[in-house]
Amino acid sequence: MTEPVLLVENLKKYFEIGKRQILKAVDDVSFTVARGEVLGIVGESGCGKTTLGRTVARLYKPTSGKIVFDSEDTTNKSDAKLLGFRKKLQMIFQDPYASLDPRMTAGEIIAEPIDVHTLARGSERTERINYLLNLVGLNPEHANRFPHEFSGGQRQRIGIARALAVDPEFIIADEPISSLDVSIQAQIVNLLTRLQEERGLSFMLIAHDLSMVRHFSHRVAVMYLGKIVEIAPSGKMHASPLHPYTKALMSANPIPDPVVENSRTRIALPGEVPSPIDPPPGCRFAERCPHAHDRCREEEPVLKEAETGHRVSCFLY
Amino acid sequence: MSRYILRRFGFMLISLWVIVTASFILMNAVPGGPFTSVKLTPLVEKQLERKYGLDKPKWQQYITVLKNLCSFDLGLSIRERGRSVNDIIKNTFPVSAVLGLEALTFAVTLGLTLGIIAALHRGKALDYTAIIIAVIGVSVPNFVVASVLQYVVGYKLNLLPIARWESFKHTILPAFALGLGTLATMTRMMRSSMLEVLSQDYIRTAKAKGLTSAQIVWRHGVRNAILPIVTILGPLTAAITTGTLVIERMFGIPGLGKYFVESIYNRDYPMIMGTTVFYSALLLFMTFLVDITYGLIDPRIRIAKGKGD
Amino acid sequence: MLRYDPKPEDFAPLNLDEKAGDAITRPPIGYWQDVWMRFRKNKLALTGLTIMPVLTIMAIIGPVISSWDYRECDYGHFNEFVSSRHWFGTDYLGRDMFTRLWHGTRISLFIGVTAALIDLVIGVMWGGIAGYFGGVVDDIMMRIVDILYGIPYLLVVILLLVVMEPGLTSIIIAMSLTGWVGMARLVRGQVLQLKEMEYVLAARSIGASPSRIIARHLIPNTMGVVLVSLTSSIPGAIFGEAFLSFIGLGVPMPQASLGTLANEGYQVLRIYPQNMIIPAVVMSLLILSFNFVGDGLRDALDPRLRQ
Amino acid sequence: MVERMEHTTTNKEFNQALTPGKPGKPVKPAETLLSIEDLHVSFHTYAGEVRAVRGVTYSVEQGGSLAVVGESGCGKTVTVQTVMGLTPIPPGHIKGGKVIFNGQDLLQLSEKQMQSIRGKHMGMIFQDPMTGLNPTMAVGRQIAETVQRHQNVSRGEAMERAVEMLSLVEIPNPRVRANQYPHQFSGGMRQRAMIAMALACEPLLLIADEPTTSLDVTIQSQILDLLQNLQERLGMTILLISHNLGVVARLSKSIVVMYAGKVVETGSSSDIFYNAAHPYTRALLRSVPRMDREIRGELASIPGTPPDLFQPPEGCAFAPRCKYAMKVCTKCDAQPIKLGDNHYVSCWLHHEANPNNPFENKSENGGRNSD
Repeated sequence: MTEPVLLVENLKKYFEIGKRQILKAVDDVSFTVARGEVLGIVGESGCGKTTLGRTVARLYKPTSGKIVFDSEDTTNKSDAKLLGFRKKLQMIFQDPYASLDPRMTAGEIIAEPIDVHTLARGSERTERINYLLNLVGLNPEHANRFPHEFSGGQRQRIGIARALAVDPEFIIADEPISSLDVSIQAQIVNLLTRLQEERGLSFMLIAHDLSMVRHFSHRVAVMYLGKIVEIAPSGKMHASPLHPYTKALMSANPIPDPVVENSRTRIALPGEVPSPIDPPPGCRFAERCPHAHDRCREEEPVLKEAETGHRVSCFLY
Repeated sequence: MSRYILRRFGFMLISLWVIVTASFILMNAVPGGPFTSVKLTPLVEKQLERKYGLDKPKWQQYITVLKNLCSFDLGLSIRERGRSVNDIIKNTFPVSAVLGLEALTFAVTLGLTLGIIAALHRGKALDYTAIIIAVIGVSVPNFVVASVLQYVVGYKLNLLPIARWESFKHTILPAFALGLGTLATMTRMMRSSMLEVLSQDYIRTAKAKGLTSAQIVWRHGVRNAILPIVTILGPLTAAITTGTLVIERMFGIPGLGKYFVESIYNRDYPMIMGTTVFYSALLLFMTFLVDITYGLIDPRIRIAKGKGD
Repeated sequence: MLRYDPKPEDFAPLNLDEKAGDAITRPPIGYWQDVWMRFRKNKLALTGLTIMPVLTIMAIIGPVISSWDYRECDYGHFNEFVSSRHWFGTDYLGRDMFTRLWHGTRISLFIGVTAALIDLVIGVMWGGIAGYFGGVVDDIMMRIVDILYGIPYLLVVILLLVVMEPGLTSIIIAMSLTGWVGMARLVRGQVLQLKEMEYVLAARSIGASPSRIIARHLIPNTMGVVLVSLTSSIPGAIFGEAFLSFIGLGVPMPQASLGTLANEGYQVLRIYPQNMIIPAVVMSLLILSFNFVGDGLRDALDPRLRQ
Repeated sequence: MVERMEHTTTNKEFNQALTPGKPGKPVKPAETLLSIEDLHVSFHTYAGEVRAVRGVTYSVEQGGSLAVVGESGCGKTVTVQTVMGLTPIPPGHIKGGKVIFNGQDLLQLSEKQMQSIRGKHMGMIFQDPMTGLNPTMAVGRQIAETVQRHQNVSRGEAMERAVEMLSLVEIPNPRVRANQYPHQFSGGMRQRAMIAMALACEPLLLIADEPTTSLDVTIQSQILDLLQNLQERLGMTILLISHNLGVVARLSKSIVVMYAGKVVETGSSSDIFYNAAHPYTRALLRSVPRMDREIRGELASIPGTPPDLFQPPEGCAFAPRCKYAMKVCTKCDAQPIKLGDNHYVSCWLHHEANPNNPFENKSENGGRNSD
């Protein structure tokens, strides 16, 4: 494979919470995304997946580590120097209600990136807006409507059009469908798939829903408490997950088929995800893990290759 | 919790220090010194200046003021010869305190009740009545209320005395005039707080449990709605305190407010400064108490803070 | 429910154009249009919005349409009751009360609006800077605000006015010196909240500059609360000035504000109650109208009531 | 659109998987505990009347577990809130219908009579456990409160019962936990506490309105286990409201599908999952990707958006999004058509007069959905 478009090495993002308390949202994470690849990041709330996405997008300043995008080290660049980077990497947000400025029309929202990067003016600008609206399945007449006049799915389309306005190479989509209705989710996923294939976009898809990720990603990384515990090609991850947490996560995800659902065995995880403030020493999953032994509580496992292209951070392998 | 209290206390002291320093600078910025408003011979002025320590360098005076404050000594009044500000406060403040407390009690109890009633009858006649009473109460200045009361109830109808401070009857009109604004604020706050609480999910849970309306309103509604109200008691006390300045003057009540206003008319600077510092200390302390109380009664704060220490 | 017996032709497939599309049929409604639609449902707010301009216009033209000057004494017509010569009567110096009333309204409004605007400018800048930049800047700026916030507002104003040259400017300066603190807190809170909104993050991820984010996203979205706060700080300042007049620190003679008029009227309340009641009523109506409008605006802007 | 998902399970296999023991023996017909008949509920907003529930009919059997499935705004929550008497009136307005619970029409009862039924005979748990508990009252007290309200017990006894309930829902250290406040509980624990509260008086019916929607998958799984477990142990009747077909597949034996304020299809779990007759149900089932299967290419999706309930369409509300829509669909809504024992569908495609029903012959191919 050619050089990856995105390289993340030992990335850490800590937040100070009040006095002397540190929330380790992302703690030593490394991965790459190849050109045209979709990497799914899966985890439960509080696992740091959103922070990871925002740090890679340089909305947050990394605490330490390295982010190289398109051969450009963006780790410590100031906002002013990131303009070129921002033209190439765009974000799609989770909440279609909060991600659109209520005071702007759909047209103004889509036009903002065009204006910031001065990509088009006058009639060319209007044409571009109309083109983008069409691209995501909306009409040019929608341009002068305000966000609250749209349904959730339509709003998410506007958000996608905004991200596409600069013709990016890479998109970070943070739970793009989780707040939408089931019948709308498929529309958005299909739209993203189409765009990805047609334009050869690279994607980082952040989600909590394994089934959607499986459908859309080439590779999947599972996060738990700020760390990647397992990363593998999508099919492999689903066919033969290795990490006990991945297994539990997959078995907890209900399948819309009563026979399958009532005949399979589930791994019940005790307790809940501990706080990322002062995480336990050793393996972070140890206290909920059915296979934990003494070593897990003392020593921290590292992500290592168990099979080709399948890396896991667990002493069992 | 104790760290939280200490922190609040520290803030209170700093605010007080800012007040003292600001008033010291201001008083010294008065053109011609504090005795210009009184006709005095130069010799007497000299003697007086020595007596009040005004001949010393400014920074020494400042230190003296701070030192005196630490021993709760607010200095001497110039108009009331030989009387200390402490002495005046000791004699007059209890009167103001009675008036203020009476007004506060009346305003808080009635305001809370009205607020609750309005919230429970949202959108109905009772609600509108309460809103109108509240907006009028907030909008009509207390001296307007006082003069209307004096004119109508006292003078035209001759029902209640309109001046002096002798019996409970004498306190009714001033306390009402003083408390009406607070009552209105209270009604508004309680109404919106109550509406906010009533729209919460846990009220629906309480309904789903089959609790009676009264149980829901009291145990789950009022209890939670009153919490945020506690925090506005500080500003409300401040409003009542400043209100006494006008009300006491209008009703001829021998309280600290009346003396304070007179000291303003007379430009009695040490008295103005001393009283301002006293009022500020009082109000800052009230706010401090309110904050602490809020921390104590809300389990979310109490327990969260307790854990951190 | 109605039973319907279908005919065979009913089972023909439906043409695509017979299905309703994604088209939005309602006319586009802008943000403020939407706010206005909700605002005008509120009768009290509308009442306020009617009284406010009437009083403002009277404050502007009142002194002009009267044939008297607010300082002019009509000797021989002291403390007169309402007449055709003096529409609202005269005061103890024979000055025309109609003229003085609207002149006073003008001064009160001027003080209220100016003080509130100064609060707005300082408060928005202070709170905006603290909230937007955060960190140490925010810490220092907000500690200052915390300390000032603890200090009782009117006491400071009294203290300042005792020392300063009496006059309009002094009153406005004294009231603005600590008045902006509330606005600063409010704006900072708003900015902190908005900064974490996804649409601001989206603007940042696009590469929008801080000035663009502030101008296009933060300011327009803070306008609502700022406006509500403004409509409540104007009557606050009007009331504050009236209060100061009552303890002898208001605008000096022969100037008049509603507060000084009421104070003068109060001296002769028992004999000539109209001299107190007329300015008091106008002042109350003025404050009331601002409060009504402020309340209505707050309700209309409430995001929980929006769909 | 090409059919990509294939259901490998047949109806027969399904029944065997679900009903242990003698398949041949006829089961005694269960008694109906709750039946909702032609319920109409509207809300008056400043923009006009929203017809949230437009003639809903379904029933729950004693000891059964029924799920109501549908997307947001389809009226599923409003229906059960009306059953509980929790619909705020105004702006809500019950325009007609009956809610027969245990032989009584709840809509005829006074608020006072309803209060003594709620919490005692019907318990309810809600979507968001974070806001559903009173933040300033100890959790144990909140449970004990229900007990004290409906049973003639002392404060101490009620508190004992609360501790018992907390241990029933598998909260460790129930005695300590009972004295703690909601903010000291995690999301999953709060939902357990809500369940404990709803079950404290051993109600005949438990209504669970999206009980796991705001929880993480592993916690969702814990709660579903708990509910399943409790149902088996207590023989409880559960009415589940959910938009998650996976959750429904796991927990419920019969299903009601709602769309735009109406019931479009009802049936047993196997009827719905393997023999869906309404185009909406079928499309819904096919639009969710499954974790256990790989789907290449596009997901089946439903075009458009659900209708505005300010002006609900004259005919079938799904017609504008339905690829099988016929002329009749826009004229009038179809009456429920019986397809099986408990399987009803409101769709003109299945009308006897329809000459070409695309879903016919379903019994021959063993319940496979094919287009």
